[in-house]
Amino acid sequence: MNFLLHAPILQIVVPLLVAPLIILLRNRHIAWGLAMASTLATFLFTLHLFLTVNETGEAIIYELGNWPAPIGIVYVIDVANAYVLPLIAGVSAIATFAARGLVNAEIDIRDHSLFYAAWMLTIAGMLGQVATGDAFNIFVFLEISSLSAYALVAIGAGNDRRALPAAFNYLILGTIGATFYVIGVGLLYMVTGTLNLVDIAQRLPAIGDTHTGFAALAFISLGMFLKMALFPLHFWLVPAYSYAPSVVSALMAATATKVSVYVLIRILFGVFGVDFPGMDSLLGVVLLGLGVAGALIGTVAAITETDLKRLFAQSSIAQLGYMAIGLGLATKSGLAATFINLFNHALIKGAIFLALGAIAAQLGRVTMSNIQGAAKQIPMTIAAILFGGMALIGLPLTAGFISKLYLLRAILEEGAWVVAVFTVMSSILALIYVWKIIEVAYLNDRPKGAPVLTETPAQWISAWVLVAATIYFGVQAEIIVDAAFSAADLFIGGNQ
Amino acid sequence: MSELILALLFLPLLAAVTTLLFRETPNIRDGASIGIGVLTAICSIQLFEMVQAGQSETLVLFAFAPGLSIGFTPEPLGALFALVAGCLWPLATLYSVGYMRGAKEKNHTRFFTFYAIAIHAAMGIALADGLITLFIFYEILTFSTYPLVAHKGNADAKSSGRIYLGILVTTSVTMLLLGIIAVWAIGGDLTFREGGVLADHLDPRFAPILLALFAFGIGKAALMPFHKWLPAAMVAPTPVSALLHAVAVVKAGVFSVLKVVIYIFGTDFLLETRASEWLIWIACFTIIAASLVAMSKTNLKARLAYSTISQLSYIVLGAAIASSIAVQGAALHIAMHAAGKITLFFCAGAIYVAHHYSDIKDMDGLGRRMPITFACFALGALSIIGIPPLGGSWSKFMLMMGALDAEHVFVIFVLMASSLLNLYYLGQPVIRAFFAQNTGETGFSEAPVAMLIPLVITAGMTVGLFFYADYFILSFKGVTP
Amino acid sequence: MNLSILIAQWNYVIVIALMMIGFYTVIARGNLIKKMVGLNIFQTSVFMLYISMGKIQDGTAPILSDDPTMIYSNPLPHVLILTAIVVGVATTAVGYALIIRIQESFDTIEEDEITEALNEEALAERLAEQH
Amino acid sequence: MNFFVVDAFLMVLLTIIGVMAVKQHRLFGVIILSGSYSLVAATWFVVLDAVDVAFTEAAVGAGVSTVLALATLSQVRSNEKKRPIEPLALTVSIGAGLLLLLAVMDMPLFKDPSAPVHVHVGPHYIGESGAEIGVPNIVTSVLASYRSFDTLGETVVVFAAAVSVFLVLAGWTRKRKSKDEA
Amino acid sequence: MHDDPVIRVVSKVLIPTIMLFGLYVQFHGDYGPGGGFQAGVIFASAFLLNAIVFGMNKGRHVWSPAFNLQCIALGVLVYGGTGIAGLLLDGNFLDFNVLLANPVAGQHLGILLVEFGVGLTVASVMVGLFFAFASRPAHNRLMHQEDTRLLKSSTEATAEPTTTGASVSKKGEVKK
Repeated sequence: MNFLLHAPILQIVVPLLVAPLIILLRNRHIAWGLAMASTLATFLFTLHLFLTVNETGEAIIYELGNWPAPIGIVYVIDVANAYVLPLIAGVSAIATFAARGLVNAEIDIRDHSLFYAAWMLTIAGMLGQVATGDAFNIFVFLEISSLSAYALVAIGAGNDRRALPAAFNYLILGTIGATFYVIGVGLLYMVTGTLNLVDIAQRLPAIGDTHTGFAALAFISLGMFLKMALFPLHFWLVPAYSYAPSVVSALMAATATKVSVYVLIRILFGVFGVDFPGMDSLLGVVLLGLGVAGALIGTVAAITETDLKRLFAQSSIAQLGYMAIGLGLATKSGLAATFINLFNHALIKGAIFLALGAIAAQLGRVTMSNIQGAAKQIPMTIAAILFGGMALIGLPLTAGFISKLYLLRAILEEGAWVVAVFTVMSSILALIYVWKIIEVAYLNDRPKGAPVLTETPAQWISAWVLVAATIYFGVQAEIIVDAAFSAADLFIGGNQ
Repeated sequence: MSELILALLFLPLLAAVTTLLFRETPNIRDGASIGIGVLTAICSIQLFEMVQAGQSETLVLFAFAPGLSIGFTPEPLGALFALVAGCLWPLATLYSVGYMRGAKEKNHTRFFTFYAIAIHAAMGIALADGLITLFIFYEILTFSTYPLVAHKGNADAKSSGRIYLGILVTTSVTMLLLGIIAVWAIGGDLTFREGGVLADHLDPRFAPILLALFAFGIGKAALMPFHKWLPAAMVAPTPVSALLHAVAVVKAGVFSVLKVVIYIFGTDFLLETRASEWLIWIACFTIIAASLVAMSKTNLKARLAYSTISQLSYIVLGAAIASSIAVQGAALHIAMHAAGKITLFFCAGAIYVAHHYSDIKDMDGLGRRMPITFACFALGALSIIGIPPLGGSWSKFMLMMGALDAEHVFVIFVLMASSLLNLYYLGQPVIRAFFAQNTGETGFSEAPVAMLIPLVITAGMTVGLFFYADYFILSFKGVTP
Repeated sequence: MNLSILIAQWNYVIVIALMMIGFYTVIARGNLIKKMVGLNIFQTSVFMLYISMGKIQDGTAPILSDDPTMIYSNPLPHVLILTAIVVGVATTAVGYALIIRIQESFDTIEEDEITEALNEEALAERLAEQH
Repeated sequence: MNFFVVDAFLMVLLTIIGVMAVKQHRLFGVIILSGSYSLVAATWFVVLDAVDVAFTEAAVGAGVSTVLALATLSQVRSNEKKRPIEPLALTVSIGAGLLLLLAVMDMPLFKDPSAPVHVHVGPHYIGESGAEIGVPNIVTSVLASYRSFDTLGETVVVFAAAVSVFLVLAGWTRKRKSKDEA
Repeated sequence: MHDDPVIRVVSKVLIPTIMLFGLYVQFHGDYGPGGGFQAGVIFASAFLLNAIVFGMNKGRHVWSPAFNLQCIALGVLVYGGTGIAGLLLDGNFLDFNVLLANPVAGQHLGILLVEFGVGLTVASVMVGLFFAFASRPAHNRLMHQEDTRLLKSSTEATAEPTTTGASVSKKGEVKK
């Protein structure tokens, strides 16, 4: 039999079933080996999907249990999620590689197999949400990834007790978000009688302008806003990211919120469609407004932070603001901008948090004061943070530049000068906190008696793979931009 | 022709590499970079002549996103800028060798490496075929000059470096980038085109705003109120101030403004919409204000810095007037002012190395001890002031002509006034040096010969430029004669 | 809004009311166990929403019998809710586990007291930063 | 008619229990109330023909959750700190409630046979599952075959819960560092 | 309460009955209400009763945490394996028609296996959760003894003593 034929499902099933296998074997070395192998395999599967889908241009439909939609659950791999899947799988693979060292440093040796099991479940859950074509199946996989994510956060970097309330709040808000989503899906099911996204999309227009439809839209959006930590529903994110074990922060900062953003896009544009009654106000007012506010407030908050994990967590809020802005424009180029941003930001934040992790593994926490002059002792690690920061600001020849370019272009195409000014403002404010780090790490001298930092290629290579990707996609953005636009085209055809 | 473009772009990089390779043997290191500099100069001259002869060719390095590519198209203005930077670089390098050794500066290798990279960036800006390429090299230039500004590494240098980077990056990443993307969104294209990209897409009411984004966004043009970085940059060793902050960097700024006015907006468009009226006022204000500040400075380099700010606004002014003669005058002024100002800085550096004087008060009677230096200083100063038979007079004259046929009579008076101010604050040091009584010991003591040669040559240029000015009068297409 | 519909649909109205009782408890109450209970009520009410939509006029449980005229309620919501219940209890288990750990390390499960402790730590850290 | 009576009775009961659970400050009482809430809900599910759901809700909502809650309670302070009503939370939840009431406006009528859910996908299960699966309990065939991928997910969720709980509780013996100790 | 004869006798009778009922619910799920999940919970309750009445340690002898974890994993793998089987028999993932020559029989077999997987996982998870909550410190220690034993038996060359495991791993592994 041809495995590639089943790539759409294997990409999920492999990591999903590796988790129990890890538990069965209960050996931390085998555990990491399995995790590494399966994430790599998953990455290859997703890559294959990406290539085939972009080659043929039409979606792959995989009927689980051979039951056709809407009777059964189907996976639909189209240009949109074929674009997101390799990103998640790839970043996961790199993070898993880094996990080898970071987990040894930060997590009790007796918990490793449990850790890797939860780790794999998170990854599988995220991929599942993206790949599935069934509204309720999204919820199930959302819970798989969330549940294990709560636990991963709760472990806490170096058993930091503050990770516990962080994880609990994350759990409460995450569950509320998921429940809201379920309510929304329930209402949709009530008026359409089906759970298959495509089927719902086809039947919604017939229902026309109903309060029920609007309520469904509102609840699903709210749920996803919570999950993607859109300002002002972002309060769970910062503690969760900053107290979690470094490698967990890296994985989540890079992928978790992106998945929710994608699901939101899929539901808003793929199911309801821009012409759905009430949509224009949701996008043009709510998403755009919250996006701008988040972009500004997130950056300002980042400037005030002295803990680097918190700082970059705050900047994630800002970045999510940018993505929201892209969606709020409700144009093809706006959506494409969000897709580009989604991809690049995943790379950038992954790189930064992995680098931070390499330091946190030695210092416990990474703060402005305890990385003074670190550049001389761990040049590669600090350089990775430096490059990441430059990409966050959006300097040329980094992927961040491309994101900003297309976002601003999309904004200006709509003539939304005010939004453009705010966006630019927040990106220039980003310069301040990045510069603070550079000055502390490069220009200051390491104080006497400060612990000596060390680095080995094994510690920085994974961060640098992502940095290299950031630079490569800043210089060769063609692939990403094209893919993003074709993805956007799937949801908003026609206009420009 | 494309070989020439590649040569101009990568010879400086090559110089940077050789500098790094031979960091152990200073003489080979510096010799190599001077040699490469001479090569670059020759290439730039050839390119300029080919372009003046009307040849043109586009070289696309690579496309990094759909419709966005790093590409180069030499056109008269760019070739002129390349010529100026290319010819002055080897001189400046030779001078730097003398200076860095004379003034006992450290980290020579780092210095020369970034020096070369900066020239590479300047060349990129000069030959850029569109706004994106221009923007990218603009940023490279900013970041490659930061280590040079903060070269001394003391607290003073650091804080000045912060101001330098802060202003240049902020302005460029906010306003300039916004403007570029606005052009992209409105005109749908970012490559320079004769007659402009926006001509028939842009609503005239927005034109002034968009122009403002560029005029202020290009912080390197040092238009007030975004000029503070230039005085701050003076903490750098004098060769940096000489080549970069009198020629490469600041000229890159005004050059970009000219490019935008000519090839993005289109001078005709600006003329008929009068969208650049307000910029004339800003430029005039900067000219006068900067001159007044310069008078108040007694530190020679600071005074030269403010004089530079004022002179740069001449070029912005020409762009703002946007009549063909004015634009040509502005372009000419790039060359003229370059020759003059670099001479002045060379002299300032020579004085510093020879006697560690940087304040004008200390220079009483110094002219008798360093006659060559001060003679050259006088030439440079007169050229800046615009007195025949020195190069500066032409560009000033053309700017006045341009102002006249665009009916901006008050501009004439502004230019007059600024000339008088120049006369005062540039003349003063010379007068004091030659005629004031000095109490200290007398006797001939000049700076090292490696520094004298370049400054004599550049001083000679100021004279030569007067007679061969027509060689630099550019024939723009798409600018109504 | 049109009240007659609400009366006709009173079943849904009550379900919604229950939902909001639960929701309020989750977000308003500071005691972590109370939060979890609220979550339980909230989710159970959502289950009820689904089950109500599956009910059909004089239908019976969806277990096939030989009588062809039999009307069955829609099994799909039942299946979904079976899954949802399990997911719910899974979340609850993790939640309670976290509560126990919080009690262990903070010696309280009242939100405001935990926040207090956290703020003190943050303050101590700020001071450490300055020195 | 008697359906209406039972339905109404259970609904009222649920409301009462719900309100009591919120007002009650003794956590033991709260937990027992939430358990009984699930139990009543289970009964209500039976009335609405959802026997499997009822079964599960009784076993889980009333059983497992309550046990876990009590196990937790044995470790903590047994009374909730009294708090005033939170106006913000109240408005938020009332807002959400109103939004849902709005949704009720255009909902298909309760028990209406012509509702979309009863005409689109559901009938296929009822009509065809006998032939396609051959299992009388339609819920089982949908659960285990038509939507068995959901059920796989469900099983994995249970598994994930176990892994997570073990991860979280394993650290019990290892005391948590608070900053001053660190 | 461990030495209350009535409870002991009653539960001695009750436990097998509960298990039997659990099995009934498990396999009668196709015909009446019930299925893997409910059965799992019921089955677990039998163990819990055993543990409550005859004491935690007794209960743990019957069902050791490590074994418990393995059962949890096995259940999921059984389910997934059934899916993979369908995939290997040239069907789609979780395609039961291809399991046997006769599709309906295939469906039966598939559902049976799947439900068994669910039951196994749920039952063992419930037991595990109960132990984890009810008697955690002891349960925890014991679980970790299991762990380290397994670790030693596995390729773990430098198996640190359980108690100092964390600190040693911190010192030993980061710096190298």
